[in-house]
Amino acid sequence: MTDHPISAPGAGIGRSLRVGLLVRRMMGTAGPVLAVVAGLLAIWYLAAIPMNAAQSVTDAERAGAAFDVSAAERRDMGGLSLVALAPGTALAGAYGQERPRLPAPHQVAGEMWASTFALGADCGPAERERDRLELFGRTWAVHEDCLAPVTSRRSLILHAGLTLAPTLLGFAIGSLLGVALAVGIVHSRVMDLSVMPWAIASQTIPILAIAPMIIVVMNSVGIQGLLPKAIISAYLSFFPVVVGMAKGLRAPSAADLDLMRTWGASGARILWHLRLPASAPYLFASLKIGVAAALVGAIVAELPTGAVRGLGARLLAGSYYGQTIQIWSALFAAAIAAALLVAAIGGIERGVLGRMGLRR
Amino acid sequence: QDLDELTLQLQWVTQAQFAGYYAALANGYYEDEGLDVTILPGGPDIAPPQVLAGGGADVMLNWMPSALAARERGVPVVNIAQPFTSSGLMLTCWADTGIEGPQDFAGRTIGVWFFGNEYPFLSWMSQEGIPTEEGAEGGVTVLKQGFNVDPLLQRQADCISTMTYNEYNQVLASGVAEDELTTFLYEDQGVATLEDGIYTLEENLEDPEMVDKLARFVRASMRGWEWAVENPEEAAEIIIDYDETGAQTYDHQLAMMEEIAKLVDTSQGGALDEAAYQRTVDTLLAGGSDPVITAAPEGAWTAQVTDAAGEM
Amino acid sequence: MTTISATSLDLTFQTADGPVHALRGIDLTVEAGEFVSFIGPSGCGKTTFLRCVAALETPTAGELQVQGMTPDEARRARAYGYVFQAAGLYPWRTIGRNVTLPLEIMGYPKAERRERMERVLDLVELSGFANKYPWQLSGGMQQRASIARALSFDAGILLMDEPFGALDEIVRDRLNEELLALWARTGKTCLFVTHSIPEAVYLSTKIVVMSPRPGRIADVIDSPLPRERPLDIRDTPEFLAVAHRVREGLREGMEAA
Amino acid sequence: MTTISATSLDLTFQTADGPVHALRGIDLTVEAGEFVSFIGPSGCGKTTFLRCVAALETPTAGELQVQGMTPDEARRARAYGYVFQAAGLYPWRTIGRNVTLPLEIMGYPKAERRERMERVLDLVELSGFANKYPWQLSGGMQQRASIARALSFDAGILLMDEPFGALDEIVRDRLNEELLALWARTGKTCLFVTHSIPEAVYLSTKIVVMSPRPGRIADVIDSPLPRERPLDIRDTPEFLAVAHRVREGLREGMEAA
Amino acid sequence: MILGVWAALWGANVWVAGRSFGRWLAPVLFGAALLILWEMTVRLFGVPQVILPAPTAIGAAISANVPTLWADFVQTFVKGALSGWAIGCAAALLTALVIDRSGFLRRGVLPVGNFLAALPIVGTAPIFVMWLGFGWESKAAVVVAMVFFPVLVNTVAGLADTQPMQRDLMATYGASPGQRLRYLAAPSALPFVFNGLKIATTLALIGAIVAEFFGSPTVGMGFRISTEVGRLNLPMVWAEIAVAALAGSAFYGIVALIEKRLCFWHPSQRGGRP
Ligand SMILES: Nc1ncnc2c1ncn2[C@@H]1O[C@H](COP(=O)(O)OP(=O)(O)OP(=O)(O)O)[C@@H](O)[C@H]1O
Ligand SMILES: Nc1ncnc2c1ncn2[C@@H]1O[C@H](COP(=O)(O)OP(=O)(O)OP(=O)(O)O)[C@@H](O)[C@H]1O
Ligand SMILES: Cc1ncc(C[n+]2csc(CCO)c2C)c(N)n1
Ligand SMILES: [Mg+2]
Ligand SMILES: [Mg+2]
Repeated sequence: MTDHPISAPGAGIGRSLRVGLLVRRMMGTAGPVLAVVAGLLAIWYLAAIPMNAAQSVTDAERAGAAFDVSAAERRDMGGLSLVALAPGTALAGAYGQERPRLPAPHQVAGEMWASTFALGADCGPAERERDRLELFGRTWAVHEDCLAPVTSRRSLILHAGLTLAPTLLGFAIGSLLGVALAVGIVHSRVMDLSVMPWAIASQTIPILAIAPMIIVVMNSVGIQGLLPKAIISAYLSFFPVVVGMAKGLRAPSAADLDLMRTWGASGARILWHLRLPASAPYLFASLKIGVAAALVGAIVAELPTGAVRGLGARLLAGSYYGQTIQIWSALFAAAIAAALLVAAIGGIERGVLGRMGLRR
Repeated sequence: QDLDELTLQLQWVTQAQFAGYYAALANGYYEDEGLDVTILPGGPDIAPPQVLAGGGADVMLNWMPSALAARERGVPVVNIAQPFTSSGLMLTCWADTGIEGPQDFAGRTIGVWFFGNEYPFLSWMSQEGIPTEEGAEGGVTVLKQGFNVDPLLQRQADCISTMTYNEYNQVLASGVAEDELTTFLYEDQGVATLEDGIYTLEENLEDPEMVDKLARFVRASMRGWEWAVENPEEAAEIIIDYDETGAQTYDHQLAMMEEIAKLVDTSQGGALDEAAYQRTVDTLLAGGSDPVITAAPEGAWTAQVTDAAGEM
Repeated sequence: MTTISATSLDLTFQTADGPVHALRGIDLTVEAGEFVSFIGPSGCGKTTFLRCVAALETPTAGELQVQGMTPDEARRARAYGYVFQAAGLYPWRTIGRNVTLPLEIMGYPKAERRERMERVLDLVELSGFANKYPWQLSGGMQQRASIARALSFDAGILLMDEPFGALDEIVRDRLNEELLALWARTGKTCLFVTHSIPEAVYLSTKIVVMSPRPGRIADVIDSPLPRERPLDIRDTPEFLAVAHRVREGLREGMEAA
Repeated sequence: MTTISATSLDLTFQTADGPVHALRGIDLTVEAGEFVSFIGPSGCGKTTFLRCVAALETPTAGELQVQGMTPDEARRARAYGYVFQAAGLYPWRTIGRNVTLPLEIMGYPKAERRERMERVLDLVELSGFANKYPWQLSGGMQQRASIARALSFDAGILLMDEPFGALDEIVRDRLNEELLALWARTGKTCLFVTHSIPEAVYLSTKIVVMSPRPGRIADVIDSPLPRERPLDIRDTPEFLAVAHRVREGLREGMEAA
Repeated sequence: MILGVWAALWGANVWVAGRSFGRWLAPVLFGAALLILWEMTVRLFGVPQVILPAPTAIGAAISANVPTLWADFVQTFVKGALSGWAIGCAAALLTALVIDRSGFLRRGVLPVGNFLAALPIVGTAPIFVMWLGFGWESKAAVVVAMVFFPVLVNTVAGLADTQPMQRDLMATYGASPGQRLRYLAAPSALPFVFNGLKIATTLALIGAIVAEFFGSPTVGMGFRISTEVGRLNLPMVWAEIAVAALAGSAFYGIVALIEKRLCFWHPSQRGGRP
């Protein structure tokens, strides 16, 4: 190669600069996010001690330990005073309970791992068990149902996948409806004046209250299965799209619109050649909100449909039996699914805007 | 051959409470009767009478107070069979609160299921003369209980509603000893009402073909119950197989099946005991100033279907 | 041949604070092939007049004819190319596709669109940039692209509202030279709004000096300069004389208002 | 007395595409009370130099002293009034309260704020507009308000970055006259960036011609014009001579780059 | 027939929208049209009341149950939603101020915040009921959790939305960080903050109502809805829904009105002139 000494002034600056920029960009978000997550985890672990103290003390008492304060009196004590009363017991019992008030992060992570890869603590009759596995300080039964991970009923991936179908269908319906309404609002003053207030009002109606009625009404006209759930999820996702798109379709300046008119362009042409492209950034911003809303809608819709599969059903099932760890893991699975959906939209956004030349 | 389709709406999620129906399905009893039965699980946001009225199901399971109230609301549901002859409903209290009888309820916090399941409690309280309105003198504070036993375990309530076969077992399973608890079985308090019965809409009974279908359904279901009561382990396994949430555990379902067996009477082919019906109606009508139903219902049950089932 | 003729044109905007007399009693005739500059203080109605010609505003009184038609007929006959102060290119289209956009809207066949695009980009010396995006070009190049867009369809009339207002003096000088050459080559009728006296004098065959409140014409100056104009014509006495007359017209208009 | 002295000032921006040499080897001295214009093509570092003086950028090499202090000390001693090309008024404050904003920040008592506000608004001929919001004023009026804001506190140094770039020629002429009068009255040291050769020559006692890539000083011209300058001084031979020298300096700088 | 009525009402609406009073009359007329169509559909097709009650039946339920509706409104809206909204928004604003001081925190908190904001309410509500009991406190907590992140994200974006020139001006004035916040960042963040606050209003009411499905005292809009659905008293259910929609829209409207007063200077509030 060249015989410039590596110590020559400026040598290597180009590369180290580029590497430096890259590192800085990575550090730019990864570092802070990790720090914040670490902080939250620390708070979480600390909070688990007083939150679970009552159960820790009760468990210890049932195991034979004696306390100066009776159970009836303890009922009115806060978590912190219980910790003060029996710090050792509170600490020892904080992270290993079956049904903690606040499960520790590693318990939730363990449950997520187990239910993603379909291990189950006692998931069937003893004679059907094939094997036992020691993991996270707990014994997991590997049920024959559980051997094919993703298709097992305990698999969070299966449940998330089943929630995803109505989410995506509802999101598609909601986005199309939102875009259509926004186009109407932008082109017709009547639509603008009459639809917008009612769109806002529609979002103040508690969806959980009318969801059963939607289901029953659709049922009575013979529609079942995916569609009712998708409708509920569309109900939640159309609103952000309407608002964002109405803003986006109005983004072109008066000058841009005038120019179109000097060319004698029709309303449809203006929509196609000017308003729609100009609204793309707004559209994607609202699609990201809309897809998260659609997921929430699909989860909510699992209550009144009597759904037995899906993240919402899983959340409820955890709730029926006070399985807090299971609730938390389903909760995080839902948040992860939402994050993935948003990231997917973000990816499409980067691609589309990049191709449109809107991303610099 | 062609099977007749029939849809059954349960009033709660898949569990051993409904073992008879799942057993009939799994063992092919419905098919033997020429039926293709779909079982719809229930849940906290599902009102079976509404599903029936909306045409989402042909038959439903429901507690009689809820069904009679729905009838008053204009949904003409009719009891066609009553496999459960005893009530499994009870109130479970912490023993250390000192509650020994209804006389100690004043000033206490009590968790109750609503959604049409509050009627037995309300009529009990009104018979005891204990007000249940917010802030009433000498009354109880009523909470709308969620779907689990947390309010008791977290000591947010002194007593909560439990079923002998489900929630009570959950309390015990969480490490509480039986002697830490005081329980009041509604049967013992003389305020028991009929629980899981089979209902359909009045109009179905006018159609002989439909009546025949229902009779075959009841017969197969009772056959399922007979089998489930005799084979609790296998029944629990069937439940586990049909539970798609993956949340049920075998041990819990087995325990539930054993308790359920005590409530079911298969000897009468599911026929409703008129005396039990009358006791339920009386209890509901006795609700003081605010009775659950305002008048004795007419035609709220029929022996037509169970009779037809018996003849075949 | 008379391309544009305005007779006692009035335009009053009704606003919340009362009526604004944007144009009052405008009389003006523009012959085919002329280069007419409009100059005057802010708010004197230059833009409004151009917009009336392009049928983007409707006069409240008076007569306005464009190529013997009403402005709206002329608009539908696609008689205008309009260039704004800001280039107003669509960032999601390449330069080439920006230029073909009006052709697409007007339904020209694909092959012809391509051919015309190449021709006009060549005209403004931007051939080779057809596949670049607007933001990859400097401000001056963007402005030239926007002129190319206005030239792409055969509008006989080019309306330009301060097209070079945002550019620096050096770029502006060059674009002025180019614009003049273009005008000479195509023979279009140009209406040009500017704030710069030298620019107006350098470019025009006719300079319309306007004054505000209400917007009216203070002076119409027919330029004695030859059609052939090198940049240093700006140091000649004839040039300075015209510039002086424009400045005087402006000052009087200001004082009268 | 020397107000600003720069010695072999360098400023290099590190960007993703590699380093940009915005300033290279700048040597310049400005005496108290001078009016110095900076002129040069886009990107030659005029703004960057002003920002260095105002301690908004830090030079990567060289020496910069302001009133015997570092720029940052001078900033904290509130030595600067800065006027940007866009008026940059806060839309949520009235004109009056925009003008008093720096005074509020610097802790002037209320009565004095009011009095100063009235005085400077008078100076820029905006008395009577104190209670209007910025968007209710024309661009020229907004720019004057922004100058009033920079004058409201007694900063010895006025830094102006193309303050009149967006205005029309007539308003610009008037503001030029006013600025000159103001400068004469207050005796401030002014650093003024412009793209217009006549403006630079008309206003300055010293003209700094810059050239780009890397940004450096091509020429420093001490103006032979008297301090008293009526507008038509622009038609005198001395004026034209200076303007010619500036234009030459610009052209050479362009060609060298 | 239904289509005919629809067309007639739409025509009236078109006429109204062109008038000056159209701004408020058009939405009212549109709503009236929806109600009339609803009533007609229910009557013509004989929809059972337990599936969809007619608007007249709902109106009757409202007028017959004013005290109950009022008690539920106070419990859910005033105690649950409003207090939760206020606490959540205040906390989010304060957090945003803290975060804004440090680019490190800003980059760290926002992604985590977006993640946590995606936790579905049907999962969080039971947890809060378990932690904070059956009273309004747990409902307020659910609302706090729902509104916190939208307001936080908007406020942080708003605080960062100052123009470089405006920041530079503050530097040349030698302004302290506090002054910079007070005179520059806070006012220019206001339109963003209101964006968040408006989103939060609709979330607050929904959150408070839905949380009551997971345990409540025997009063409250969510309690009433879930109980009366079980009792098949659908007119009462819809009466509560109507109150919820009315209260929610009014809440939104009030916040929008305050925004109009405080952000009069923002282009979006004065018709786009720059
Ligand atoms: N849509 C409108 N509504 C109300 N008044 C208007 C409207 N458009 C323009 N005006 C007013 O009409 C007058 C003329 O405006 P116009 O834009 O034609 O001026 P101009 O000469 O182009 O000024 P500039 O040099 O600032 O561009 C001004 O007083 C302006 O405020
Ligand atoms: N923050 C920055 N980061 C990187 N490069 C910069 C930055 N600021 C300015 N530059 C570069 O420094 C050079 C000088 O910029 P500067 O703004 O000083 O030019 P200017 O003379 O003011 O130009 P103009 O007349 O266009 O305002 C330019 O090439 C510019 O791109
Ligand atoms: C919303 C709702 N809450 C409570 C019940 C009452 N209930 C009837 S059967 C059963 C199962 C017992 O394990 C329960 C809880 C219900 N049906 N729906
Ligand atoms: Mg104009
Ligand atoms: Mg600059």
